Amino acid sequence: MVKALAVFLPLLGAFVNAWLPSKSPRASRFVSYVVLVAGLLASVVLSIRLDAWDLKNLSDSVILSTGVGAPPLSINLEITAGGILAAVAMYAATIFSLHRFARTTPKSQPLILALLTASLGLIYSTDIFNSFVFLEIGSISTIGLTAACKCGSRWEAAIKAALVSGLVTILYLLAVATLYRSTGMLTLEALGLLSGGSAILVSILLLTVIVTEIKAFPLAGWGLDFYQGASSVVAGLYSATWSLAVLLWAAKVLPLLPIGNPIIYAWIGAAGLVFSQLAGLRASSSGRIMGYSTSAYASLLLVAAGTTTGSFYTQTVIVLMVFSSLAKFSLFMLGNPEKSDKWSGFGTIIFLVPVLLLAGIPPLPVFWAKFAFLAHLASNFPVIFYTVLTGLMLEAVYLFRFWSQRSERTNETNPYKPSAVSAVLIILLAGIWITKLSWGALDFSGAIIASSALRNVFHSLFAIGTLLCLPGVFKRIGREKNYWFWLLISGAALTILPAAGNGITFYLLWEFSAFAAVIAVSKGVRASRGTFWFAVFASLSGYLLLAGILLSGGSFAIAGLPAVLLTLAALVKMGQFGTHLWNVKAYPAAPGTIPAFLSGTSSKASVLLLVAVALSSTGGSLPWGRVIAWIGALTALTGAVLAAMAPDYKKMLAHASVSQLGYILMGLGLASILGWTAAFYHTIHHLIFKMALFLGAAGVLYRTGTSEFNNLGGLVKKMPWTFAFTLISVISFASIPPLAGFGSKWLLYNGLVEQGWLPVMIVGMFASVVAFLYSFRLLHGVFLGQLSPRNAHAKEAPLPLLIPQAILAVAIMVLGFKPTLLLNFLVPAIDAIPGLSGLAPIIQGDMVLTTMGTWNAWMVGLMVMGIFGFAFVFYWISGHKPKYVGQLDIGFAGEIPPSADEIHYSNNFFRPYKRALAFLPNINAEKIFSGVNKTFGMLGDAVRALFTGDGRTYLAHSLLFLLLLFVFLNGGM
Amino acid sequence: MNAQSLFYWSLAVTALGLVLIGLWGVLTRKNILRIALAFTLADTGVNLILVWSGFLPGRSAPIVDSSVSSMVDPLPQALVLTSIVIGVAVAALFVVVGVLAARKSGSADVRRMKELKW
Amino acid sequence: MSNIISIVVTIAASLIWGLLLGGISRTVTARIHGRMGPRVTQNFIDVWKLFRKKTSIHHGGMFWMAPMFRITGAICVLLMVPIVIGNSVTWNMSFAGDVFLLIYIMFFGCLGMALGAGNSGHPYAVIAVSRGLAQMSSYELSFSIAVVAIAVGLHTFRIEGIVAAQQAGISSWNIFRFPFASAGALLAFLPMQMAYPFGIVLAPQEIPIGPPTEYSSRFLSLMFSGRALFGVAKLVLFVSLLFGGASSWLSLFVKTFLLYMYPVVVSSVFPRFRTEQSIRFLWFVPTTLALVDLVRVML
Amino acid sequence: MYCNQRPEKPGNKIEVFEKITNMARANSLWVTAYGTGCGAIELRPLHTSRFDMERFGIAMRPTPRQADVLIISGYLATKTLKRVIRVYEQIQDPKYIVALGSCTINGGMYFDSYNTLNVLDKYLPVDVYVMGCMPRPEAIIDGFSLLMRKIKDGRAQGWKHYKENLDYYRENQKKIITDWDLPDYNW
Amino acid sequence: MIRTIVGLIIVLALSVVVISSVPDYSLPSGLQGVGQDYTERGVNDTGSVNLVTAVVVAYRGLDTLGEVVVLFSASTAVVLVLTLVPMGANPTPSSSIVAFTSGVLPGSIVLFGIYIITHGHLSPGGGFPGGAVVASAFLLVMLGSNKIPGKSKLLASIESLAGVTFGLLGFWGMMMFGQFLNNMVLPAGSPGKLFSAGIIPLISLVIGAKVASELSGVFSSYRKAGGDE
Repeated sequence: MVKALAVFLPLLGAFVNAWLPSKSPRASRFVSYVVLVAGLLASVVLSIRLDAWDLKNLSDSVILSTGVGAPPLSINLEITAGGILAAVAMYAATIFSLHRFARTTPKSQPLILALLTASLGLIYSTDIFNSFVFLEIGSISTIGLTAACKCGSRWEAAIKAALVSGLVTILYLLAVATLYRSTGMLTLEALGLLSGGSAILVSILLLTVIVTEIKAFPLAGWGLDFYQGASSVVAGLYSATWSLAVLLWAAKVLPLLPIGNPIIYAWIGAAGLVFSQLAGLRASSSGRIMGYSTSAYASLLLVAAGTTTGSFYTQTVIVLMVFSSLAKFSLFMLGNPEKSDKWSGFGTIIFLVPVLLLAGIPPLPVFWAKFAFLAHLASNFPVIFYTVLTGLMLEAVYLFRFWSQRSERTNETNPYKPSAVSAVLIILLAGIWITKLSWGALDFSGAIIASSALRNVFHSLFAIGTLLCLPGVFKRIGREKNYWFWLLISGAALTILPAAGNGITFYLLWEFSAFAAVIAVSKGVRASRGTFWFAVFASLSGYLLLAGILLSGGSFAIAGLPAVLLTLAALVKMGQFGTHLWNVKAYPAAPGTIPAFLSGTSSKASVLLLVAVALSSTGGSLPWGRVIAWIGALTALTGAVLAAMAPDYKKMLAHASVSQLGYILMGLGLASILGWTAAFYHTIHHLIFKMALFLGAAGVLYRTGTSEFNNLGGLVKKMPWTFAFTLISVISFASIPPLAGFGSKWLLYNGLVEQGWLPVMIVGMFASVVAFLYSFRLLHGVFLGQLSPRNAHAKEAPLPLLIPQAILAVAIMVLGFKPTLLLNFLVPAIDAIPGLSGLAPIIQGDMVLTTMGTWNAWMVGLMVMGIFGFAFVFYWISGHKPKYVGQLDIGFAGEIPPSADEIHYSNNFFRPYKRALAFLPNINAEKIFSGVNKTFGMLGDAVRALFTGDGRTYLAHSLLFLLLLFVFLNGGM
Repeated sequence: MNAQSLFYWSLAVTALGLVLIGLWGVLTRKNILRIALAFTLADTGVNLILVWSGFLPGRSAPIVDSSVSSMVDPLPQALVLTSIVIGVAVAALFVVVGVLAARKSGSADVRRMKELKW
Repeated sequence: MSNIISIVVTIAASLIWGLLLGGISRTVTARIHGRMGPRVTQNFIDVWKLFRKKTSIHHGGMFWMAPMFRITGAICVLLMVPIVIGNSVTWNMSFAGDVFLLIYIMFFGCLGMALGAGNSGHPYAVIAVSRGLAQMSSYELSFSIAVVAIAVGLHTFRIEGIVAAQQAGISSWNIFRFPFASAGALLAFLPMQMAYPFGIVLAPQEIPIGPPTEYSSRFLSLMFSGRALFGVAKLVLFVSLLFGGASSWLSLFVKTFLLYMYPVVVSSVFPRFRTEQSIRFLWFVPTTLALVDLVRVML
Repeated sequence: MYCNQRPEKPGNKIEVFEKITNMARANSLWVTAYGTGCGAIELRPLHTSRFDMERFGIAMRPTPRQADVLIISGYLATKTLKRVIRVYEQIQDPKYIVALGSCTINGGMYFDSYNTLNVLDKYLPVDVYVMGCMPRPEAIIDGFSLLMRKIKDGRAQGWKHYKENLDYYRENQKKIITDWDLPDYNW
Repeated sequence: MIRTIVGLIIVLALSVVVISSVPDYSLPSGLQGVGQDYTERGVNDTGSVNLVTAVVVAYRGLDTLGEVVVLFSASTAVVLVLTLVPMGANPTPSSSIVAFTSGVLPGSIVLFGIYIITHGHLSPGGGFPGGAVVASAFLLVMLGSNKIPGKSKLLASIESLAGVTFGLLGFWGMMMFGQFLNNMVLPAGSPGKLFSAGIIPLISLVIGAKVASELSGVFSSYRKAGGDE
């Protein structure tokens, strides 16, 4: 009885509703709610009875038999565990969308309920003609709803859906007739009895119908137009019910088609995925983007049908399709393509969850399915794996662009949309639930970095880095939103990261941290472009990481392709050589202390990854260490030059950060003990000084509201402490001896010379000299020179920002004067790694010795401080006291300077340098990436030229697809 | 191939011909109402094929009053019954939507319903 | 204790020698111009006068500290180089570091100076710093390549080691063993001494005297001393690196004097490069020269 | 923006090394390179090998901050006075003014001009006047040697006088400069 | 022109596809698969003499329910869409012949329709044809009348009631036999009698009512919308 209730209650509701609306829309809505809630309850009861919620045996089913007798005479509905999960989602989505329909088209209730009935029937149906009936109910309800809900292009959307539905009817009925005439049965199993010509005919007919209905690539045109044209509420309901049902039905039918080798599905799917996502890059309307995303998932379904079987197939398909549909539902409920809706920060986040889900970011449910699925592909179908991964990456790009463009309208009132919020909550809950189910796959033993000392270094780095960013989180300016939560999440994930014991754990924590950081960045003012670039590159590195992990079977082992992919992932995350674009875009956009976190702490995750790769591939040496060292060196150089030219404080720091990370790469690439010591030393040192610098920048930004050099300057009087800490950091990263930075350079150069990598070293040295240019620019542009009257009100940075800087500055001093404190710990730990070449530095008291050089930081420190102190004290106590004169009181040819702004030299600061560089071709990353973008755009344009917007063309596509299939199958069989 | 067989297969070819003409109309006509007509035509053809799939020359309707062996297959007829009604329903809706879409775009020409593109 | 005395003596002697060299160079330049020129002791007089001026101004803390930075950097470089071979007391602090430390500690003073100039709020000072840093980053390239080539060629980064390797007669001097690297380093020596044609930094005609344009009185005096000390430190360093070091005080004075005259003479006969010309020259000519030896060393 | 302290009155501290220092001062006269009037052209030959003022330790400094001597080279227009005051006050103590030509003494040929100052002493404390219209380089060198003698003897106290009588000088200056927009004190 | 040619090519290719996949051109020897089973067991299982009705209503009752829903959705959609759009208000007055005929004929048409519906399990016919016939009577009335008919409350009630009854009948079978739309909740009776064949007559009636009301609804909506503008 419960079975019947779960399936047919909406139908009864629809009939009852047909009688009610004209009298009282309230009553009809009430009836709908009652019916839907009852149906939902029945479904939940059934799902519990089927034990569906642990996702193990999703093919388990109960039979709801109808009519008289048993199949093939009568029709059975097979309520599978997977189906019932989908049904729960459908019920939920329908319930949540009702109120929006009630507001716009109150009389549409029967159609909604009919659509739900059709969806339920379709996923349960086991009879091929019965499926047809449900297909038709669905099509008609969809067309009706589309035409009835007020929206600009509804007629066109409806007409296209109707055209396709007409063609599908004809093809489907042809298939039914052929099937019946050949086998005398209409159950789905009968498909297996077909043979010869009729098998081919039925297969190509049904396959065409399926590909058309699920909107997979070559036949997706009508779906795109439909999603674009239909009103958002209809499209949302459609994607959560009907579209989902069709997908699941296709998943049921596809393996049964007598088509020989099902790998053809996978090829159609994989190729379609790439092509449609290429076209998707060019989509601008949000509805259309959802259409492309649907197409992507349809293609994924095809791939899954072609490459997997059994319960794994069911599980993959159910999780992928159900949650992507829910995500689309909530996006549609939020993102009305017609009205430019207004969002608050809250809305932005709510909006992000579905996007993340569609992009397959952990721990949202789709991630788990995608991960297992891709792992399967990687080990069995490598070519398809790459194709699919490419497609998914492209999808991520436009999804994030979509999100950033939507969230650009961040402001004002009432983002609260119960339907979407509820769906998002459901997704999140489901994420928690599925994560709990998959918890066993995680491993926190720290196996990927065998050395516990190094692990502890990273643990403490991440923890300390995060903690130091925390005090300042409430010092936000203007319209920056609260980001502390995401900072905390990201930091927590990072802190656990070194403990990851296998690939999936590592990937999970990595993505977790990355996307929590993406959200945090999005809290900034006008952060959308920065966030977009960050998200794109984060997901690029995520996908590379994923590919590497999957190809190496979950570990980080062995050289060759996986290791290269993993290395690339780390390089992208570091922003090395070309990919620095995201650093430069994201840091200036990010609010408050987030840049400090990203640059200081988060970037060390990629160091961790490199270390892990090196340790598990050859016990210490990275694949192509020389190449990596070169990448590091060249990045260090170009980063430094770009930093010197940067017009913005934070942008400069971003370039500088990329440049400094290059040294770590040089050290790691060396694969010698000295190199690794240098790399670790610099990792720690980079964290310290870069955080201090960015926290200082946060303070400056907080007090002045700007980070452009043109508007800054002269702040030393207003913010002496910030200046002092920044000065210490700058001296340190310019590697001027008494402070910490020199140590890393010294170790690195010794290592490089020891291995004979002199050219790398020369480039590195040059980069460190160029670093002076920007280090001075940084201090002068912000703190020295003339104080603009604009910033006359500025005060010392608030304590929450200042105290962490003080701690870091002290750390720099301590590390600078007594580097042996750290080296005594690092050197033995690194010495213990088996695969590293070269000799360890010898530490005698304060003296560090290598084969060629010596360094006694303590003595140098004493000397510098002694002499400086002597000169200082001597000048302080002897002679007359200098008189302080104001900033405009300068020797200006007898004139009075017109204004502070006019005589503050900061624009185009290193012009001579730029002129000297003029002989170089003017290449920059932005141009390259816009070139890439353009190329992809052209490809996308070429692909989407297929979708002419003419309904009949889409029909022709379907028929041509059918013919091609025929040719292919006849040729192939 | 005897006469009965010829009759049997010519029925099929006729039905298929209807379907093909319908499809051709769908692909080539511009007027939305003609497309609707073409669909109806193809639909009719498909229905005929359905009936044909259970048809045996020389047998009677499946109403039990004489011997079992001389009946045609009842199932396709049942299917066709359903299919016809569905066809009617779809056609009814198609025409309504088509007419309204034509009113919206000012012409019944499907080529002008290309607002949704890219 | 002897060490501390040596340090004090070294500083004092270098200061005197540096100022004297400055005076001599002014006289030499004047003679080249056909003038009498000032007294040889003119620089002492100037420094003393400046030190004894009755008032001075400052523009802030960094302005205040810049001359101290400057002189600290100079003295540190000085103390890091062994002065006289065979007399290890005069090696001062050179045990504490190697050529890398030297290369980097040379920036200490420059950065301090640049910051002081920045803090003075004078646009011309900052323009000069911009030019100076741009030029410095260029000559440091060839200089460090040369140093690395020499150090790697001699298998040590320690200055003592480098000096010790040159004790087998004149032919063992690095200027002969590494002629290209030495040429590169000597070309880099010109901009290091701000000699023409690389004198864009202190362009008195367009940007009054460059970075120290706001400095006066005691600060300027300290700065002058710092520059003199730094000059001597660089001379000693170059002598140690290229010219076999100094086996006695006398040979130190002779060698540094001769070396000092080289930029002075070059300077008085050349016009000035524009910044970008100078940068490009330094990038291409001395760097290429130094690279030749580096490649030789690598092979 | 500007210094707003009144200049401290120079105290009567007993200065050690004062005599030696005065010698040094006399032999290291750094001149602000600021030509205020037509006489500036006569300064240029001083650099040349014929006159070579560097042999006296006299050097040109491009910025008043580092200079000791301000040369008022000839007539001083009312407009220029503003700049001259500023340059002078930016020179650090002890500082000296050498005034060239008749114009600075009594106005010379511009005695009745509407825009030339007649008696420079009313506005700035002049240590040495050099006569002539214009004085030749030899005369200027003579003036400088007079100044050097005065300094050696500790008699070149114009800067002290200026500080002690600042109000008097300001009053006179403000009479000429009607649109006084200088900071009152700048050092 | 290109479109025409491409269309032709596609269509011809399609015909080749279909024809080439026919295995042989012989006559089927007899009924196969479920067709045979229906003819053998139909009367026993359902008590309906008309096997088509047996299949439609009993064996594949779910299809029929679905079909009813299709019709229902279509009519709801049409009504909904047409009421949302402002339409012409003046239907052309019908000619006197139509007006006269529409006053005379509907009664007998309805009667005929009801006959077809109620004898669905005995003779050719059933809910769909009968419902359509009844609807044609309404159409005639509508054509004859000059008024614009609203969607009457009666029609809506019939439509809704019939649908609900159909569903409830299904649930009844579910309750009694655990099989949705089971035919045997009512006694099968003796084949050939009017009151036989379980719930088949009842469902036929429901379907007839439903079809008649839905079609009438669609007609009336059309009529409303179809006037001159």
